[in-house]
Amino acid sequence: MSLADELYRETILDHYHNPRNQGVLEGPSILSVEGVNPLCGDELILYLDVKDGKVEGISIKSRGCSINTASSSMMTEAVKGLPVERVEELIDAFKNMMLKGEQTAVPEEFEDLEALQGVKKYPVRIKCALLPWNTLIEALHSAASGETAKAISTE
Amino acid sequence: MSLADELYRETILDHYHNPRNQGVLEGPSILSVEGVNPLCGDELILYLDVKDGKVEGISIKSRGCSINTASSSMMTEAVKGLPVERVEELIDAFKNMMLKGEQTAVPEEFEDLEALQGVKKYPVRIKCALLPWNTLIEALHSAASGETAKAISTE
Amino acid sequence: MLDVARVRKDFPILDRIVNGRPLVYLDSAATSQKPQCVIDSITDYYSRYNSNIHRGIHSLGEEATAAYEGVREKVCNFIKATSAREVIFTRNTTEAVNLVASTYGRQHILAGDEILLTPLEHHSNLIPWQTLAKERDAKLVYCDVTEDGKVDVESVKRLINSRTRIVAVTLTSNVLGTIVPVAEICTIAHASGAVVFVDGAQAVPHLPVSVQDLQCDFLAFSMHKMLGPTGVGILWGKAEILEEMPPQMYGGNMINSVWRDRVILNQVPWRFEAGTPNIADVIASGVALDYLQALGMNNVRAHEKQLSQYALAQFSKIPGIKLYGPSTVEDRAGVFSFNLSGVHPHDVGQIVNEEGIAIRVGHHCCQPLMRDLDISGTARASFYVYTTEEEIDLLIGALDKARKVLGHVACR
Amino acid sequence: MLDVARVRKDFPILDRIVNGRPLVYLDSAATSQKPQCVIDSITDYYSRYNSNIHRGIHSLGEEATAAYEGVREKVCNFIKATSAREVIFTRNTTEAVNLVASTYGRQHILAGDEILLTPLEHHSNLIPWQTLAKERDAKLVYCDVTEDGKVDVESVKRLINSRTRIVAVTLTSNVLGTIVPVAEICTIAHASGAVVFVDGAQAVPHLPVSVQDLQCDFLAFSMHKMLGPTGVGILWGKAEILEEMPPQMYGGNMINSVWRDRVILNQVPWRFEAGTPNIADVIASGVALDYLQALGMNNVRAHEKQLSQYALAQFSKIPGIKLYGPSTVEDRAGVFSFNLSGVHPHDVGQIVNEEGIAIRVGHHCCQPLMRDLDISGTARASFYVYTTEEEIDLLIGALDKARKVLGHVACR
Ligand SMILES: Cc1ncc(COP(=O)(O)O)c(C=O)c1O
Ligand SMILES: Cc1ncc(COP(=O)(O)O)c(C=O)c1O
Repeated sequence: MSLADELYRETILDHYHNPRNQGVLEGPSILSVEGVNPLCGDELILYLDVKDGKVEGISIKSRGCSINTASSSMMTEAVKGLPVERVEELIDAFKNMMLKGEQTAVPEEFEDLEALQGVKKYPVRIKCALLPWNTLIEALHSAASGETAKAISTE
Repeated sequence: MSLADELYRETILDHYHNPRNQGVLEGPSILSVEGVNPLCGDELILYLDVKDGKVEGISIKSRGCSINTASSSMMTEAVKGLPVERVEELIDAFKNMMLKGEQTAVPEEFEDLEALQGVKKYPVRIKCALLPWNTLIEALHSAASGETAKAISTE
Repeated sequence: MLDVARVRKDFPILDRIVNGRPLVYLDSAATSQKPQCVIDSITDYYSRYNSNIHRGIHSLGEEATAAYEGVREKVCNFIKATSAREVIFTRNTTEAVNLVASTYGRQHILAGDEILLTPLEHHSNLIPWQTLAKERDAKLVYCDVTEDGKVDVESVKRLINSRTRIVAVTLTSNVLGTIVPVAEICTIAHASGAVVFVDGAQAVPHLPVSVQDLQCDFLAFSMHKMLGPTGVGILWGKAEILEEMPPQMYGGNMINSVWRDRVILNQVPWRFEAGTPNIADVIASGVALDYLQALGMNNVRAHEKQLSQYALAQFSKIPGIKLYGPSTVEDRAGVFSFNLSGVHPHDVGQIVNEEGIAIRVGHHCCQPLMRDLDISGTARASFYVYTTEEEIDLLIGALDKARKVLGHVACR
Repeated sequence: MLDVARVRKDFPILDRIVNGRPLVYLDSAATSQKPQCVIDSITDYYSRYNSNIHRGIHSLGEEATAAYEGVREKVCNFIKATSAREVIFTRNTTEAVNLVASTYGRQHILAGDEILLTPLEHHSNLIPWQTLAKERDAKLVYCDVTEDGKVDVESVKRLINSRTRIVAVTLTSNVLGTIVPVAEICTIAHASGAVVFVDGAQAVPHLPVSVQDLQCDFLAFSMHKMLGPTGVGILWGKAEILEEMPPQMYGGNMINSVWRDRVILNQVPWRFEAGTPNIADVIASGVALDYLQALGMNNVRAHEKQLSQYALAQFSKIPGIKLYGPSTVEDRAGVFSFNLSGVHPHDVGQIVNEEGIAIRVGHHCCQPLMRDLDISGTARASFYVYTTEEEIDLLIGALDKARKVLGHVACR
């Protein structure tokens, strides 16, 4: 199998070239969290708007690689509008898929995410895919505890 | 050649078992300098009495190895009563003999010192032989500049 | 038990001839010899996958990173720690002590505080604390040792108090061979709120050591003393303590984000590993750990106990010998310091070297202990997995020669 | 000139197959590959004369000590220093910087003082100074760089003043390849009474470097970047400065005498080398120096200049490439950072790795420079004595593929 078949699948390239939910969200209830991959220097800022236990708004500002950008884009699409509990389940499912090598059944409506399965064969890139998700975990914690901006790393 | 022929010559063993000028010198004009070989921990204290440009008295207190003790003993015998200038020449001659591998002509009256030539073949022991001499250099400096006790190392 | 003949075949240096005789290496406490597999792993690394780590996306970088980080897991298992993130690679034990003294120490030691040491400490587990105490106007306190070189635990109980912040203690003395009851000391220290830093340089290579059993807060040791290469030390620390410690050095690899005027640091343990580490030797250290684990640390200990029993019996037959340290093998490791009456240790070392026997002489970086014992130094024979009773016999024979060449017997 | 084909035969890793293709190693700025003679010297050391040093009276100890100390002489000759006592062995460049910042730095930097850096500095020659400046309430000042990545010497002249105590400057940028006019900067700095710390990590391996010509006060570099093993760095400093510096670490080997409550330190350079050093790798470093000296550093430089000329020409043909750093080979080393429009460096690295080509991607431990350039990172290809023009061609071909897989060309 070639790299293009395994890693750079069409779905990924689509999200890379046309990332969804990019940019800055502004507003009084919006929380921003910085995510950093210290090894390659990839940085992103995640903007999150949680209202009544639901992800009302989410966006990401970054200059990441294809995997990072695609993962960010897919993630924001997947979690927007979901109750926080469902988001947490999805995060768990995604991290299991990436880290445990399990062929976890991703809920049908998020099938785009399955395209990231190929990343598992490239261990150094797993961090690229996880960065937005780890940043989201941090953002949800902050939202729950009423904190403000924060920087985290995925190491 | 055996170790006993090269290193542990009779003259050396004689000075080792019956070291000359051992112990503490006391008095108002007496200067003491500590010498240390940091690698093996050998320490000695040299007592020096310089009057009118002459080594009036000298003694060494130590618990050194055979080479160190013999070298100390021979040195004190050799320099006692000599004018400082002659002592300095002798120190140079001795250090040249030990470090340069030169078969320096040691003045006849100090022929005991020649027994230490064998040490040259055992580089780690050269420091043992030099410790009293380096300490004496330091002591002469101190005497010249009117300083008091000091610790030096031969490294 | 160890099959020593087989073990010896793994150590190429044991074929070495010194002064016309086969090498008898009795200086393992200074540094151990290395089995072929450890040497080979260095060759293999440089010949197949040498690369800088962490920052690489290419295959060599990935392989090197995985191998390097894998050794953290091996260390973790070897000392029964709970997480590989508690394992920091240093250059040696000395750097590990300095790291803790200059970070945790500076954070916690204030004027009037106390640091408790044993009189057995190696300079490396003494001067950093002494320097810290001076800097902070704190007090160094030494517990007592008994006549036969054991740590007097009663004195530890008596001396530890609410001002004691750190107890720095060796698990095995590199001079006397004493095995110190560190688990007991940890209990006493923790009851007073002090943390315990354990110098495991002479213990981890020779005994099964579990940080869970000891309940210590820090453990340091050197891979070069346990079949590994020079240039690698281990600092293990409890995660919750490491998390709060600032780094001792700054540079590449230990940061998250850097600006011209500020920095966000990386997580533990990487925060403490600035710059390109000693990659090849860390990987080779993993091979050394595997080798020891395959031998079984219980077997290593049993072998050295048996050698010690033999050595105690043989040494005691030498006229005029003064042997230091405990006289029961349960309380001691295979490190034997001694003096021959009328023969300076230097001369002992030189004369036995003439027979191809390598022992160490001097103060063994324990000058305060030498001063306590009122001696300038000792001769020291130390054993490891490849040491045999025959080698002890050869030493005994050579000591006899030393006495004849230099001792009072030969004195006219 | 170098006979590169012959040189390549000395490097066993160049036979490596990566992803089905022969390895093309273009990551020498991260760490260099090692010739067989360096690898062999490690094997030889562990198989023949492994021993702890300085303290031994036995033959192995004597041989190991002589070999270890002999490398100081070799370093001294290599950088045209006047005395081997000015050579200190560290783990890497990073440790060398930290050593000076935490000793000399703490001695001399007071509130309001200034430390001058270039914006090109590697984190290792930046964060230690940043941390020192914070600790002391001193000021970090950055000089300017020109559009093509050269240090603006006029800005150095303007910025250095009587409060400037230390100028920390790289001799070659690991990102832009820029060769910095350090001799000129030293003259300016010394006229104001500042000392100059030179990060030679990317320079000493690639150019003839003479501390006498530079007239700098400190020079640091890493042996792993110049054919030597991992785990050895060099700090050179002027004797009269080193003499006045306190040690950064305490322990075995760096003392003269120790009591329970005080210590008398050893002389320079041993005062700065606490504990058992990385003996095997220091000795192997000497072999690496011999190898480079046999090639001739002038030839090494000429070879890399020629490669750089070729690379500049080839790179410029790639559509959508942005190449960083000076465009004249006289002003630059064989380190090429670039970006392809629409392709993130990570993806570039991954795709060329598929062809067996190892390049580095990311911020290269120069995040402030990345921020200045307003990019998240670059892809970087770096050359050394074994690099050929054919390898550059292979990279160019692979970059074309990267553009096709990911670039805007392929964008639907
Ligand atoms: C310019 C420069 N300085 C310092 C360093 C740090 O070197 P090391 O990681 O060997 O300490 C490097 C290499 O990464 C470098 O390129
Ligand atoms: C008990 C003890 N602690 C510390 C050390 C220092 O170890 P290293 O020189 O590897 O730092 C040694 C070994 O010399 C030792 O025996």
